[in-house]
Amino acid sequence: MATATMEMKRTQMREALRSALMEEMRRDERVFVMGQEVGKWQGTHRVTRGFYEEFGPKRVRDTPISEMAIAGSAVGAAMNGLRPVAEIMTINFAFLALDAIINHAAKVHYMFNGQFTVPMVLRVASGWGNQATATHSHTPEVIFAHFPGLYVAMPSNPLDAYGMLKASIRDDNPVLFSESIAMYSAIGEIPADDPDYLVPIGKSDVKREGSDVTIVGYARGVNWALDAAKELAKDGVQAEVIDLRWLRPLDLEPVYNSFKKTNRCVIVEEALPMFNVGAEIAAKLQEELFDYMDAPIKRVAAEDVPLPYNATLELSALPDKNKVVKAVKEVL
Amino acid sequence: MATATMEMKRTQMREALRSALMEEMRRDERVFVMGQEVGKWQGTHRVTRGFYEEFGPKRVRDTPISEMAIAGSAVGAAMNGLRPVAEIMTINFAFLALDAIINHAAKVHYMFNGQFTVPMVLRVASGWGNQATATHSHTPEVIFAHFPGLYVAMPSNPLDAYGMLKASIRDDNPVLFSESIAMYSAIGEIPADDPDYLVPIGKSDVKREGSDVTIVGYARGVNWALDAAKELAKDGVQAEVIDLRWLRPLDLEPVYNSFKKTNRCVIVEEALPMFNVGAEIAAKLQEELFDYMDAPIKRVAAEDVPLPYNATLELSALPDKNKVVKAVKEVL
Amino acid sequence: MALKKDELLSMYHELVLIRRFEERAGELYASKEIGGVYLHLANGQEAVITGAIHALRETDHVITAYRDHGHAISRGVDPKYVMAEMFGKRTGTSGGKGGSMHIASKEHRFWGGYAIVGGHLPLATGIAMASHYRGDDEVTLSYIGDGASNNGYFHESLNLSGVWDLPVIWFIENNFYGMGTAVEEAAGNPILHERAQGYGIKDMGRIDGQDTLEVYEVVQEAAEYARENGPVLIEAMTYRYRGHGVSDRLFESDARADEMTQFKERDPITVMAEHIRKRDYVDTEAELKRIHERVEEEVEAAIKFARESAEPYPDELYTHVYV
Amino acid sequence: MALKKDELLSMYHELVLIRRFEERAGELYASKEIGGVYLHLANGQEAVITGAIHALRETDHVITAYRDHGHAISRGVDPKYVMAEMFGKRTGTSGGKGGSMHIASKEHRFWGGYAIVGGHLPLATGIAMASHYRGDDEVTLSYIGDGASNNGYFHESLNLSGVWDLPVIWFIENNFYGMGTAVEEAAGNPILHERAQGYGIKDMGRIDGQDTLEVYEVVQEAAEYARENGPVLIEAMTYRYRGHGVSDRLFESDARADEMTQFKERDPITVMAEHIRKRDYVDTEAELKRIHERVEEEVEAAIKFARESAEPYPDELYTHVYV
Ligand SMILES: Cc1ncc(C[n+]2csc(CCOP(=O)(O)OP(=O)(O)O)c2C)c(N)n1
Ligand SMILES: Cc1ncc(C[n+]2csc(CCOP(=O)(O)OP(=O)(O)O)c2C)c(N)n1
Ligand SMILES: [Mg+2]
Ligand SMILES: [Mg+2]
Repeated sequence: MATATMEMKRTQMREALRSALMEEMRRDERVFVMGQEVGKWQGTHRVTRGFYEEFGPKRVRDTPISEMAIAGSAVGAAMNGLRPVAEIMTINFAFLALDAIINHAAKVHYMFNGQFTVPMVLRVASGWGNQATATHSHTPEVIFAHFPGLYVAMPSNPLDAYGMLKASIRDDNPVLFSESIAMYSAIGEIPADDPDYLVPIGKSDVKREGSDVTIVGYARGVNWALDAAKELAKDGVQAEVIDLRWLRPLDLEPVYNSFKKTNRCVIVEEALPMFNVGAEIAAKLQEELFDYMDAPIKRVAAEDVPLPYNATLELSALPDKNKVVKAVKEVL
Repeated sequence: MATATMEMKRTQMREALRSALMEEMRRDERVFVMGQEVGKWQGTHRVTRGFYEEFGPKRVRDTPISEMAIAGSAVGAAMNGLRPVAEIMTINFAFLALDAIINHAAKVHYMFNGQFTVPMVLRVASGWGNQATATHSHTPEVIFAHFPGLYVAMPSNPLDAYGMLKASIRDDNPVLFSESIAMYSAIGEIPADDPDYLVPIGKSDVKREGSDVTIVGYARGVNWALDAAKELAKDGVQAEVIDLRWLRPLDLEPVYNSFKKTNRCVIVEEALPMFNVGAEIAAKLQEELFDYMDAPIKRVAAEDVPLPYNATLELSALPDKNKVVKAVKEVL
Repeated sequence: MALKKDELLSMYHELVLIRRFEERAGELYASKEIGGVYLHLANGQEAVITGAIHALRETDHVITAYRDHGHAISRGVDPKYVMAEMFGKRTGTSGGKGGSMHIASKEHRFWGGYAIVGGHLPLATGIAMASHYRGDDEVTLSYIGDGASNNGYFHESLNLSGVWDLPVIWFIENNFYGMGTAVEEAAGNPILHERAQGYGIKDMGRIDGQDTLEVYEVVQEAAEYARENGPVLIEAMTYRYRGHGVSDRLFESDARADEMTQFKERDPITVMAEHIRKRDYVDTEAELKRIHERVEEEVEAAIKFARESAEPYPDELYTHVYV
Repeated sequence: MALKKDELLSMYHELVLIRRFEERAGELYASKEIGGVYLHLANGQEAVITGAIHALRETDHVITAYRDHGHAISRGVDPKYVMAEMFGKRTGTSGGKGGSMHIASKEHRFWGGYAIVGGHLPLATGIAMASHYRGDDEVTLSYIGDGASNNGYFHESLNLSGVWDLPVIWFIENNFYGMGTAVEEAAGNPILHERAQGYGIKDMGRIDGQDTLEVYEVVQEAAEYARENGPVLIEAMTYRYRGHGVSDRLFESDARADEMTQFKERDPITVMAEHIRKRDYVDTEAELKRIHERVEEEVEAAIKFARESAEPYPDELYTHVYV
């Protein structure tokens, strides 16, 4: 955790990720990156800017447009002693790697009774909101989180991104590490000089305290939640905002603790509205804390459509602060 | 619907599917099957037994082990006027076709503003319980159902299988048609002579009436639910059993109607326990019918592990009648 | 079969039209009239579009990736509908829902641009399979990026077409790069047409993708072959003058600058003009000039149409999810 | 470098051991001591296992698909642990969790059997990449089914190994069929090794997969090449005597029966015995006989071990999901 005394520096999310990855590569010779355009091109999202120059082609490996082989060869390299940080340019293309991720990355450790470990991180850029259209606009992490054997990370700010990526690289389990495209330029603070700053795997986080309603989010959802909380505060409603940070392991303790206090909950996420993360949380809450429920739990998510190109149509399908405020008002 | 006067014949689920498919191929020249071992080998699960002999290699097309191309070329053939019924041998291998299914089958109609339609059915054998081990034991339909543009069918008995497959073939939307491997030999009745018997797309079905508790299931889950209901009846508990039949379109009306009466619900499914179908149903129920809830809604599903080979371990991870009975007793 | 004058001029017109259409689109993207994160221009690659598509019949089929404006125009789609799509308007080819990467026109048998690299290749196999199934005398022309040729879709789709002897022309647009990655860094063997052999597909080798007429002739031969016998593979060498997408910088290096100079000397429009000049028509220069003028008007008319067209209705968000 | 007598006899022993081990496994499946839906036997294909694996060093790596018992045994895993795995016992190579399709032994650098067709191919690329990265002088031998060669994984994995010049031996076990589908119905070009060229991989052609010594020699050469230069592809022609899985019927046809007869005449065990007999050792017949006797004992001991081993503890359901 960032303590009050720690010296901090302001930075963009992409730079926080870049620092985390760069420091881990300096620390551990076994860590390397691979993926499309990660090297000479400096990374599609500039997260690996300067890596090729510093670490050279051995540790910064450009690949063909071969998602199955990127994910699958990362599994093999991890089994054989390296610690790959593989990049799939956007999570949409990770559909092509689903088998390698679910049947191999997530299962090799179990299937062979612990003989092999798969210490790999698969970085993916995720989300939508800039007319990227239907095939390029998914936030589908829930389908990966459905399966045991994999961790799924979804940071909502530079500090968490920094500590979560480091923790993921140092962990011996495979991690799908999802980075919100819309938030790459988000500003925040990270430790100026603490290369061992880690966010514990599977710990969600209270991002704002409040006693009237619990708003649960992850990644971009957290920002909509915080914006909504500010708005609600004007009306005297104090929302507690909880950032899941990891979809696996899913840590609902802070959500339960909050709900015991607020008895009301809204979940907000960028994903599609059916069979999403919010469904699991609502199902769990009503099961575990039935007696604390003062109102139905509401979900705010995208509309149930493929995403269109037209900007106005597209935005109308995206969750936002106002939709969160509205949902909160319905449960108050 | 099967009416009381209709003449019926007893048959296995695989034969019901076989009859449906065969009749549709006889009816419509544009319908053809493609997939691994569907032809000369007579179908891995014998659903296409005799097809190669009756329809020949033009309409019964064996393919290489190329799941991406099977799904993707079915999309192309459907766009260009045919009505492919493509088979992916088991749903586990459909992970390799996820991109073709989600980014193309499900989106082409939307993305091009309705210019193209994709009247294809992708048949997949699903589920586990016979030591097929981790990579071959998924019931992951929920991840496909997450995405709009696709229908997802999961029959629980021969009659529904018959009518649902016909309806899927005749519909102009892409359908992922999931057949439970464990139920291929299940016995039931289908119309002896009604080739136009259809189960409406997106209609769930009350499989047993009762007023004490609602048990919701799909595919194999329905059978565990019905078995549990019988057991519960011995103790005087009358369970209403609802078969979703389709995960998309998801029809919750009968569930809501039942819940208004019973005020208690258990959902049972073969899938993994997190981010599953039950989560969506529980989330919807508490949201729509909060005032009717007399107890938390419970879910019964598989354990949160990859499936092991050892038979005893494997069975211990599978839902069964007893687990359903236990869950019902907890909510009564 | 030598091309007639009007055919040559019409090809020339099309090359210039596609060039200007896309140059203007780039400007409109810069000025934010065209939105979004993706706009992929084919400046420099017009010959592989025009040459190949003109070699087809109206009943044939065309499919490609996201760099698709020119293909639509070549196939006969009025540029104004393409421009309107990029503006996200109701009048666009996809009603404003598809955007630049998803231009299609069913009536022109142009099955669209597709944004998942390699994702359209099995669709091409399926489209050709349907023609074959019906016994129609149609071929499917499927473009393939050099980068796309390293994707699993390529392997499975080409192989299946070989197994089923389908009437497909697999046409690799080798523009030397997939984003910033050079062909030889992405393919174990950078001579991509040599992959044909592994699939039992007729290998038609490498051709000059800057010369519209060479492309035209080879694709004509390919179409004849494919109609009768099954799939062929062609690798056309070409070059894109701009970044991968308009918002991407060009990858800078001396080697790259040399390549660019070399290819610009053989610009598709220049090469085509030379072909026409060689014919010694009386009024060549005037005709060519008129074409350039006409193109300016056409492109501006398309922009005007796009600008003045209406946005989709809000509830169109929900239409066409299902039939 | 001619093999010594004890090496030849040890190979012979291994061929017989794998054969008998699997024959007995088939019987135990029939009598339901081995459970489940999947048991894939390699009867008839032993030469491609023993010949190739013996050509490697202890520090080299081996990976294959689900037809994997022989590969584990050849790599030095005690058959009793393999048998115990098929019985689903705690003492099995995967503690009873993996089953027949997922035999592996890290200490023997046998990375396992894998049940998703083609799924292990990128793992092989990655394993080889790690050796290469460290500068270790190790090669990875990756088996590939003929059927698997039509999957996208094949394309992407072989190509990537070509791009990165990795020390991999890609070894196609062409047994003429994937389940019931003949190679020529699944591959546009049924001569599978010709795909090497498309990836810039050294093509070592087709070899006789019934002759352990031929396989041995070619793989030795391949290993030497791969260690220095990068990937090679070999296509070994072999045949399986049984159904795809033991519960599958054999696909019946006259052509099939002819193939079978032809291949049984060149059974790996017979061919190896002939090699040994040609050497004119004094006591050949007695030695071979002793080997067969020893194998019977070894296999029965393995079965006894498996039978008497304990089941996994119930809570092992939950171990090793995560580290
Ligand atoms: C499966 C997939 N992976 C990655 C991308 C990102 N991407 C878009 S275009 C492109 C390069 C494609 O290169 P090439 O096939 O040569 O076509 P070109 O852009 O040169 O026309 C990449 C990597 C994608 N859209 N789809
Ligand atoms: C991706 C995938 N598709 C289909 C299957 C089903 N399947 C298992 S083995 C097999 C045939 C493989 O044939 P080949 O590669 O020739 O290996 P062989 O069995 O002959 O050793 C098939 C289709 C699978 N396991 N994985
Ligand atoms: Mg290119
Ligand atoms: Mg085979």
